[in-house]
Amino acid sequence: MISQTFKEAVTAVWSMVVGLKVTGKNFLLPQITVHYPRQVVTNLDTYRGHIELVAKDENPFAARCIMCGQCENNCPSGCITIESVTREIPVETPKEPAPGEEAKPAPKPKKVKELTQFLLDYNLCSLCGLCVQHCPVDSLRFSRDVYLAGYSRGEFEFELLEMLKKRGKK
Amino acid sequence: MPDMNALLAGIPAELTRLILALVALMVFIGLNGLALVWVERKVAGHVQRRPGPYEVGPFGLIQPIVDAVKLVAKQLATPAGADKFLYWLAPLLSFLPIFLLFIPIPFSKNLVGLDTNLGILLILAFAGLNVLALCLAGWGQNNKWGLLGAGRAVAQSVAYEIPLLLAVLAVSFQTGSLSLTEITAKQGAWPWQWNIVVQPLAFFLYFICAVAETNRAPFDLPEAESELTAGFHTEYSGMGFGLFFLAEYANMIVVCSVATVLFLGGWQGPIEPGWWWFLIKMYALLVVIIWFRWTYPRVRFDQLLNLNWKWLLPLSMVNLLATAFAVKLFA
Amino acid sequence: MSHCAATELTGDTYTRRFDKGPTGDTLIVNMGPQHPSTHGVLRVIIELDGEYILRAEPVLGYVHRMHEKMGEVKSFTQYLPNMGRVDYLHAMAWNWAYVGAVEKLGGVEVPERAEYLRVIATELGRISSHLVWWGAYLLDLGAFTPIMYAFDDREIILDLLQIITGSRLTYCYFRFGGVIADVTPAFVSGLTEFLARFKSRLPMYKDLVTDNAILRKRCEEIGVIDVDMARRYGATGPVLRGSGVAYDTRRAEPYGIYDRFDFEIPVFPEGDAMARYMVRMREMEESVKIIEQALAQMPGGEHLSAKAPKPAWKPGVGEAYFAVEGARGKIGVYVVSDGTKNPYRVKLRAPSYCNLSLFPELAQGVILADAVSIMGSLDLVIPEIDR
Amino acid sequence: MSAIFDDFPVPGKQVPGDFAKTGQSLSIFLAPAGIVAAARYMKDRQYFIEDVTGLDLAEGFCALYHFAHFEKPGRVTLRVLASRENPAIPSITGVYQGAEWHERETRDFFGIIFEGNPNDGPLLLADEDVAPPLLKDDAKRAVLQKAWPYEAMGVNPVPAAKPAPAAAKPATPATEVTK
Repeated sequence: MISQTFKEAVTAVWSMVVGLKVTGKNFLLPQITVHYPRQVVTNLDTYRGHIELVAKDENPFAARCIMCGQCENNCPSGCITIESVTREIPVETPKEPAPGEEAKPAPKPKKVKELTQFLLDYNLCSLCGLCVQHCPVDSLRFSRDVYLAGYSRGEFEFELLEMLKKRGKK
Repeated sequence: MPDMNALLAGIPAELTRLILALVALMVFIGLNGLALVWVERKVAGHVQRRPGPYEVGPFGLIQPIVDAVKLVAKQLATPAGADKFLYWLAPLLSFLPIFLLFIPIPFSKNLVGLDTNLGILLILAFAGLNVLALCLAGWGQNNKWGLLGAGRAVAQSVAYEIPLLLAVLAVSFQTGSLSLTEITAKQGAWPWQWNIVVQPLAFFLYFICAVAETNRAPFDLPEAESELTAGFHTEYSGMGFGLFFLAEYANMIVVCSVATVLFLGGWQGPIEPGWWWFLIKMYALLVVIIWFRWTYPRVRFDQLLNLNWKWLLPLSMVNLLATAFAVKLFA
Repeated sequence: MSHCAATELTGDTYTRRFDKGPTGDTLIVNMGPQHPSTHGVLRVIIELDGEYILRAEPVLGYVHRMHEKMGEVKSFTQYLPNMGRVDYLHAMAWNWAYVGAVEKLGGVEVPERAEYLRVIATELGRISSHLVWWGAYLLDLGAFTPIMYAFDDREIILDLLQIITGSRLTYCYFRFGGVIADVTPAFVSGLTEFLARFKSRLPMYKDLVTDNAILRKRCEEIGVIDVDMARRYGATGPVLRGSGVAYDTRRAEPYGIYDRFDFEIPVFPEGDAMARYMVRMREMEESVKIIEQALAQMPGGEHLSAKAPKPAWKPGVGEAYFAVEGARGKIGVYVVSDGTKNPYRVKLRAPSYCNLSLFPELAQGVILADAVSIMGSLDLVIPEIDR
Repeated sequence: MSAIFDDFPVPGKQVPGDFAKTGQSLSIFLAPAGIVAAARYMKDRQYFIEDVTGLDLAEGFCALYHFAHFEKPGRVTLRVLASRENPAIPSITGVYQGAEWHERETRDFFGIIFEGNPNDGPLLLADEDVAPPLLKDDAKRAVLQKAWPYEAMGVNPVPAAKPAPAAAKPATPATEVTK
């Protein structure tokens, strides 16, 4: 009985020494943390950030979006708002869209729907990816913007079309 | 200024020395407390494969000072319903006796505040005040967790003081003195001349009890944050908390200093004896205590007391008896 | 009378309802909603006699989001992202439970490859969930370092899952009729590397923690649950398997392709916190085994069925109950459809909800520190409890 | 797998289900008054409680009790119907203590009163008087037969069999309970 007790005590003390050995060994191993401002993570190829519009192959300033509303309707959080105008264009010259611009009713009724605004309220987004999945023309994709930070909610209300144009200029 | 000189001459040299020692000790405790905070965080960091503090100053050395400034600058908030007097008395009572604990410790051959032949007794006596501080803190803050923490602190400290005392007593038996200077002097420079070789069990017991006395993990039950949120200092913020914090580190330094003197030959060391040996040994022990904290889970309260009454106390008794016999037989 | 007046002033209705009047020298404390060991906003009202617990009553609802109502106002597809947020530690299992229920309801076929992908993702999630539990449990017991080591490993899992799901915590990976993305070569090589590394990490965990005398003292014979108690409260998962019942939904109600894998159901008969601990540690090894087999067997093909339902899909009238084995136990989703595009009713059976419900009985008469240990050993995820 | 309980102690209709299709191998429709005896029967057969939940249907409130077994496969569902006017069902907490929370939750969500539940406080919802959130609009309520391919719960022998046309609101079970 007593020898058993002492044996247990010795095992117990030994287990503590083993614990110290483990932490001691780890003490000597190199650090594994990423020191954020100096180092950044690199595995962002598949990161799903906020969505962004994909430009047409031929025009980096225009989105592929056909304004079908799939993303807007399927968004569980209701964070996407698409605004578009229907314009009639007599000649096929791609024109910069201007909000509120209302073309005069032309005799030749070739109507073209044009995206004026693609609003994303990123505050509400739950990053499910349903919009990207169901976009029929692959006009949406995820950004790789992992270090996104701001001081107010307003900074996360994105106008994706504007962002697309900014990207196009670069 | 002849008047002044006369006045100074009237002061006994012993008192001057004591006051000087107290001032020096204040600086020593302050600096070592800060250094220890840094060491603790660095050790914790590296054990967990993180860098620890590294932003403020080289290797984060300025970090503890910045933290101290932050703590000092904070508002002193008293919780509603607290006993204001006791509430603020507690951190002071926890911190102030610490200075007295260092006075009889010989840091070097002549570097000792007051060489009294009852040095170890003085330390043990004043170390007991810390319990009172924790008790008052727990009671005064009108917080249920605090009260539980205080209860634990008292039971724990009272229990662990006994084997601690007995372990120390064994060394005193062996050297025949209670004076720390003398105990140091009786040990040699090399490790095999230290008391730890003669009294390994006493050292083991002393060290466990010391960890428990200073409420360090795995015996940090009075503050056990996963059970009692923060235990006895739940409501303390700012420098009230800061003083408890500093007192904990200062207490660690005290117990490690005493261990150094009693078991590890104090300031004696190979090649060139001096205070640096003392500091090296002391810090080695401190690092071990810190290492404990970042390795072990916390024991349960009844297990803590069981360990004390069923293991440490009998063992220290046996050790003491054996020492007494050995001293009687061989000395 | 004066006592009642005093309690009327202090505490809220829960405390007042809990406080049954003068009971002598006892202390009523609120453990939580903000308490280090309740892992989130769980509140437990405790009546203490010294450090002994006389009564305990959990107060829930601090992170209640009414997921079940959200299910009724959203379409079947739109409800998917909610599933990543019920239990954020094993989001994959909830994904599967809901998707599985709806697939059962609508008779949706899942491609072979997608089944394998589901298994891999879910088992990775199980490992990562157990790792977090392991670290957090030791945090409860006062050891700070294990959680860092656990997170070191979990980080790799999150990196891997990020490759296939794009997110790191609240996955929305499953779709009706498959999964959203296929694995990449980087994922496969990373996974193989991780499995090898993880197998070498487990002995370290054992040395550091499992064998530690203090941990054993804190876990052994603490919070013993017997089979009858598990039955009365509906405890499942490691809590049940720690009581000696080899009940695992993967085997009891085989779903997906789990019947193709060779794995053990770890069972420990002691019923105490240590048994639950050991079950989870062993389950991680078993999950590794399952992932290895799944990787080896995975066929080619599509990851999302070409006939996968469109967003406005209506599964038709009916009901379905689908259960999967989550890291915490049996996750059940009961879906009723009245033929519209929104579910008529979605009931989420959260395993930690049932596991926590036995806590009041378990905590009676134990010391406060043990209550913390018991609560930790139940592996609670508060958002799952509150839903 | 969908064996019927031969010695089921309370009158009720047992409908075997297709486990592969609905996840329910047996549904037992019974009157609220019989639920405690039924639960005790399940307990004696060593079934464990999975959950208790509710449904707001045109006929009234349906409470569902899901049971499963540690050794046997399948899931047994007890279904009782309470009227909207007096939504009272006896509590089974005396048999399955774990049902306490499920019942409280169901009361929070639907307003079904489980008589005999030891704790009458809300569980998940705030302590205010909020309308039960899972109640449906009158227009949206599903009719039992339409929603389920089973016979209506009106087959319950206890409430004097109303073969439940859609509008029928079986008030009888409620009166049964209050007795």
